[in-house]
Amino acid sequence: MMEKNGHILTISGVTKTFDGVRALDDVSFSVRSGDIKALIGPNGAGKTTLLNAVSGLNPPTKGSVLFEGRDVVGLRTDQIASLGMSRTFQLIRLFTINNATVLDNVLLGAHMHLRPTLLETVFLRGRIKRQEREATAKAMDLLKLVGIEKEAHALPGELSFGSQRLLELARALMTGPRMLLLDEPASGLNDAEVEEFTRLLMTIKQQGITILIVEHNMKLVMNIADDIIVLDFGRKLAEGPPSAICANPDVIEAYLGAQSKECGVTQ
Amino acid sequence: MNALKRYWWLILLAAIAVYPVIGKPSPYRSGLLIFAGIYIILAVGLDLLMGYTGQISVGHAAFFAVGAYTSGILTAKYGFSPAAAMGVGVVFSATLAFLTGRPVLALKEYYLAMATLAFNEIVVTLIIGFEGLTGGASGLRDIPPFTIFGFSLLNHLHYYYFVWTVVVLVIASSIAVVRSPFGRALIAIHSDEQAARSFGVDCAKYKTRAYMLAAVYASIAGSLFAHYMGFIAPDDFGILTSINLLVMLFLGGIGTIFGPALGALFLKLLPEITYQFQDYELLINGIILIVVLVFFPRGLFGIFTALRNKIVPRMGK
Amino acid sequence: MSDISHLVQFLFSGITVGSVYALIAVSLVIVYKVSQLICFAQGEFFVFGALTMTTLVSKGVPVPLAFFLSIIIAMALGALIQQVLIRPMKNTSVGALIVMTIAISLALRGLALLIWGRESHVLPPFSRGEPIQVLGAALQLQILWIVGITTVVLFLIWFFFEKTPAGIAMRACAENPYGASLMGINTQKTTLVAWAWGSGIGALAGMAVAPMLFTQYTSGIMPMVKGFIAMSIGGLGSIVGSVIAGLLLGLVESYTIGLISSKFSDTIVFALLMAVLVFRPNGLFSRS
Amino acid sequence: MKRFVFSVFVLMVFVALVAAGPAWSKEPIKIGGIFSLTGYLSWLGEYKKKAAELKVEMINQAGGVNGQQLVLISYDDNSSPEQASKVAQRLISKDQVVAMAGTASVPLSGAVASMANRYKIPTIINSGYAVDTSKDPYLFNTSHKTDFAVITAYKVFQKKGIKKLALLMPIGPLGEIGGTAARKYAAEYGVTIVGEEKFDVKAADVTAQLAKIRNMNPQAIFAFVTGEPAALIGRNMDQLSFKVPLLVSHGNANPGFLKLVSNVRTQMLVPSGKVMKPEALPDSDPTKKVIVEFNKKHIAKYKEPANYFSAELADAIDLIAEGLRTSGTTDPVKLRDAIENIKGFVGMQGIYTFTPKDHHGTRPDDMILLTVKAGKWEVPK
Repeated sequence: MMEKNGHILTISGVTKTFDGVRALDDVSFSVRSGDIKALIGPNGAGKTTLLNAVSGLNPPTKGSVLFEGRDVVGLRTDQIASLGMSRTFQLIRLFTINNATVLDNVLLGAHMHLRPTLLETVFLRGRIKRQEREATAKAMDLLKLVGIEKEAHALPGELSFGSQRLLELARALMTGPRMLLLDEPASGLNDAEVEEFTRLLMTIKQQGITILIVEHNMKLVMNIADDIIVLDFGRKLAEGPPSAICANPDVIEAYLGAQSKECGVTQ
Repeated sequence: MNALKRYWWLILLAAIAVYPVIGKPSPYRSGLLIFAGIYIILAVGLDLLMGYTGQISVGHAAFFAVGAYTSGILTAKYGFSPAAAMGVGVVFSATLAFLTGRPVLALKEYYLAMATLAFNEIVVTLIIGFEGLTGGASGLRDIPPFTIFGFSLLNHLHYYYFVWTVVVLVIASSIAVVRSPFGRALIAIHSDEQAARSFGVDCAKYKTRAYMLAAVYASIAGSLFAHYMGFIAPDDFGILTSINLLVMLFLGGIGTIFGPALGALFLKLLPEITYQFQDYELLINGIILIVVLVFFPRGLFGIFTALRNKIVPRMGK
Repeated sequence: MSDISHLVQFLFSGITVGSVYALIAVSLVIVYKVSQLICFAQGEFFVFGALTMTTLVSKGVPVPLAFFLSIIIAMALGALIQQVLIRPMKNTSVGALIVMTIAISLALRGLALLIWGRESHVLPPFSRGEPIQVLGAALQLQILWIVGITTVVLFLIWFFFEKTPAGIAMRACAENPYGASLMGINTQKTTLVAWAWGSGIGALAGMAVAPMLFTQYTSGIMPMVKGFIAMSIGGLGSIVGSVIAGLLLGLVESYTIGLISSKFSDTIVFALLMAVLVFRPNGLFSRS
Repeated sequence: MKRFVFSVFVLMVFVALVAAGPAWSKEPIKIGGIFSLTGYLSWLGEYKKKAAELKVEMINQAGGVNGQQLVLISYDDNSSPEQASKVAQRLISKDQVVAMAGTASVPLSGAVASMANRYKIPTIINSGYAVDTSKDPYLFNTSHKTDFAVITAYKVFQKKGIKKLALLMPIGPLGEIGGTAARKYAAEYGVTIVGEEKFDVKAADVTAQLAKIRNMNPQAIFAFVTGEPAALIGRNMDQLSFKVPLLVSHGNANPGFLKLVSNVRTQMLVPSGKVMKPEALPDSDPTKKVIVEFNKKHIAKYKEPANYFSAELADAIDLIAEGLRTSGTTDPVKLRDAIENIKGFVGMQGIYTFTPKDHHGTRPDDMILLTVKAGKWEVPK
C-alpha cells in the first residue's frame, strides 16, 4: 500500500476519553517516512495514551490512524503489529515465564513471520526446525547490533536495566518493522548508555525504519529528532523542527522550562 | 556425562519398555501404571494450558468425560470400533473446546477458574440427565476392550504398552510444541498478554489452540480409560477429578511437562502406601501437598533436576 | 395448596438456601478483598463451625455460649492457617494459591474425619416451635434465625468497614495495599483480621444452617462451590453484590426446581453462571 | 543440601514401600472385600466391613472350610468407581483371591462387575445393581432386588388402602432404579403414580418439590433414597405439616438412620430384611435362627446389633463358603458354578435359591416393611 505524500503515519482527530476525562483531545499529525519524530510533553500529557491508541492496545474513542494509507482503528493489536509497526514499552515488559531466555524474547519478534500452526508444530518438525535456525541467526545478529549477544542465553531478569531496554529494542526490530514506536526508551539509562543508544537509533534510521519516539531526555531528542510534536493536557501544543520547538514560548512555559538550556546546547 | 544430562529421558524410555520384561508385573501392577499413564496424559495436556499458556482450568475432567463417554457410547451401543470411536471423541472434544474456548478464555484468573468449573459441572449434569444415552448416574456398562486392526488389547501387558506408547507420544509432542515458535507464543501470552499482542500474537487464537490440544489429550485419555475400565460412571469425571489434576501439576512442578507427569505418577501410586493409614489418609495427603507447596515450590521435578545436577556436574550451557 | 402458596413456599426455600450461599460468599469476599485470594477451604470452616457447635451443645453447653465459642474457635483456626500456611505463599501464582487452599481443605477435612468420624450429626433448632403459616406456606423458625443472623452479620460488617478505624484501614488495604502500607497501616495485621473474620462467618453459616441439615466431614464441598458461584455472580470484591447474588442463586434454584425441572436445575444454575461470567465478567451488579 | 538428601530419602522409601507390598502365606483361602471407607458412601462401608470380618471369624472358629481357614483381604474404594476397579484388580491379580464381596453403590458395583467378569472371579455384591446373568455371569447380589422392596411396600399399601403415590426421586442411580420399579408394579397392586419430582441429594432443602407434590394429593410419597436425604425429606414434610407416610429405600435399615430421624415426625416406611426385627418373626421362619445367632455375636464384638448392611455381607461370605464347600475346590470358575447351584440356603437376608437366570436368589417374601416409632423399629399395623 502506498503512503500518502511520503507520510507513513497520519493521525487525525484522535480523541480518547477515560470515564469522561479527555486524555487525548482532537490530536492530528503525521510522520514522514524515514524520519525520527519525537513526541514530548509533561507527565500526564497523553503521550503513552497516544502510542497505545496507535498500536491498538487502547484504541481511540474517535479519530483515524492511517498507517501506510490504511486506517488501523478497530484492528486488533496483533493485526496492527503484523502490518509492520512495532513498539517498546515505558515500563519494560519482557517475557520471563518458564525460563524464557533473552534469545527467546527476541525470537518472539519473529512470530508474525513464522505464524506457527499447531499441526505443523506437531507433524512438520523439519520445516519448523529450518525456520527456527534462520530466525535464530537473525536474532543473534540483532543482539549483536544492540550489543548484548553475549547474554543471549541468560534470563532477562539477570540483565542490567540498560540491557533490558536494548533487549526490548532488539525484540521490536526482530519483527522487521517499517515503523517503530518507542516509549521513553532512554529513561533510567546513564549518560554513556544514552550516547550509545543515540548511535543505535541513528543506525536503525539508516536502515530506513521510521521512528516515533516518546522521550523526556531533551538532549537525546534534540540530537536525533527530525521533527517534534508537543502534547499538553491531551492537546497538540506545537509541532515543528527542533529549533522551532525550542524557541516556542508556549512550549517553554508548559514543558521545557529548566530544560530549555539543554535545548539550547544542541543548537 | 553431558550426554547423560541431555538424554536422561532415554533411560526413562528404556525403563518403561523393559519394566514388564524384568518386573513381570501382575495385572494389578500394570493396571496401576495404566491408570497412572492415563492421568499423565491428562496432566501433561493441562500443563500446556496452565503451565505454559497461563490459563487456569478447574474443569479439565470435562474433556476426560467427553472422550470416555464418546468412546463408551459409540462402542457399547453403536458397534463402532474403539479406534474409530476414539477418533470421533477427539474431533468432538476439539470442536467443543473450539466453540467454548474463545468466550471462556477471555476471562482471567478466578473468573476463568469459575467458568471452567461450571463447564465441568454442566457436562456432568448432562451426562446424568440423559440417562437413556449415557446410562445416567448408574454408569455405562459393557464397553469392549481396545482393539487395533482386529487385535484385542485385553491382555494387561499389551494395554500397558499401548497406553505408555500414547504417553510417550503425548510427552514428545508436548515438548515439540513448547520448544517451538508455537510454544514461545504461549509463553509470551502467559508472561504478558498485551505485550504478546504487540508482537503479532493473536492471543485468543493461540489460547484456544492450546485449549483444544489439552482437550484432545484429555479426550484420548478418556477413551483409554473407558476401554480399560469396561465401565464408566459420572463419579470419576467431576470437579474432584479436575482438582486432583491441579494438584498433580503443582505437586510435580508446573510448566515443565515432566513435572506434571511425575506428579500424576506419584499421586496415582501414593494410595498404595497411604491406604494403610485408613482414616488418616485424607489428612496425610493434605499435609504432603502442603509440605511440597511450602518447601518445594518447584515440585517433585524441581527435586529431580536438582538431583540430576548433583550427580552430573554442571558443564555450562 | 393454591398456586400462590406454592410460589411462597419456593420463596422460603430459596431464601433459606440463598442465605447460606450469601454468608459463604461474604466470608470469601472478605478474605478476597484484603488478600486477593479465594480460599477453597472456606467450606471446611462451614463444617467445623457446625460440628463444633453440635458437639458443644450435645455436651450440655448452653446454645448461646456454644455459638460464640464455636465462632471463636473457627476464627482462631483461620488466623492460624493464614499465619502459618498462607503468609509464606506470597508472590506465587493464582494457581499455586488455589492449590494451596485446596491442600488446606483436604487436611482440614481429614482432621474433621478424625475428630467427628464419618456419620452425620444433627444440631437441634435454636428455638422450638411449630412452623408459621404464611399464605398457606410453612415457614420454619430456623429460617427466621438464618435470615436474622445474616442481617446482623451484614450490619456488623458494614459497621466495621465504615465506622471503625480498623475497618477503614482494612478497606484502604484492599483498595491499595502499597499505599496503605505507606500510610502506616499494617497490612500483615489487616490480612490476619480479614482471615479471622472470613473463617468466623464461614463457621457461622454452617452453624446457622446445621439444624436444617445433616453435617458430616464432607459437607463443606457443596456450600463452598455454591458460595463461590454467588461470589462470582456478585462480582469478586463486592459484599453487597455477593449477598444479593447468593439470595438470587437460592431463589433461582428453588424456582427452577419448582417451576421448570428438578432434573436439570444444576445444569441451569451453572449455565447461568457461565453466561454471567462471559457477558458480565465483573459480576451482575457492577456498574461498568 | 539437607533438604535435598531428605527428599531423596523420602522418594526411596516411597519406591521401596510400593515395590515390597505385603506378603501372604499360601495356606488360607483368600476372599476379597471392597468397602467404601472414605468418600461420600463411607458411612455404610464400616458396617459391611465389620460384618464380613465377623463372619469370617465365625467360619474359621467352626473349623474353616474344607479344613482351610478363610482370610478376608479388604480395601477401601474411596466411593469412586475408578478406585473400586483398581482394588478389584488388586484383589484378583495381586492377592489372588478366589472370590470377592462388597461394594456400596450401583456405579461401584458396575466397576467391580467389569473386573469380575473379565477375570472370571465370582463376586457377591450388595447394592441396587440389578444383575443380568447374561452379561454378568460372575456376579451375585445379596441385596434384595429393588422390585422386592417395592412389592413389599405395595402389599402393605394395598391392605391400608393407599392408592395414590407420588415419587420424589434423587437425581442419580437410586432414583432411576426406584422410579422404574415403582412404575413396574403399580398397576398390579392398584397403585396410581400421581406424579414425580426429582431432587439433588446434596440439597439443603426439598420443600419446593414437596410443595409441588402436595398439589398432587398423594396418600404416600416414595423417595428411593438412603441416609441424610431421606431424613431431610421427612423433616421438610414436618415443616410443611404434610402428613402422609414416606417410603424410603431399604438402605436405611440401619441404626444410623434411627439417629437421623430421631426428631422427625413424618411416618417413615422402610422396606428391610428380616434382620432388623427378628423378634417379630415367627419361630417357624428359618432365617430367624440365623439372624439371632449372628446378632448375638455381632453385639458381643461390636456392641451394636447387626443391620441390613451387616446381613448383606454376612450372607455374601456365607454363600462363598458354601460354594467352596460344595465344590471342594478353590478354582474361581468352579466356585462360580457351585454358587449358582446353591438352592434353599438359609441366610440372614432370606432363603437363597440361585438359578442361571437369577443371581439374586432371594424372594419378595424375604422382606418386611418397617416404620420408626419412638426411636425404634416397628412393624406398622
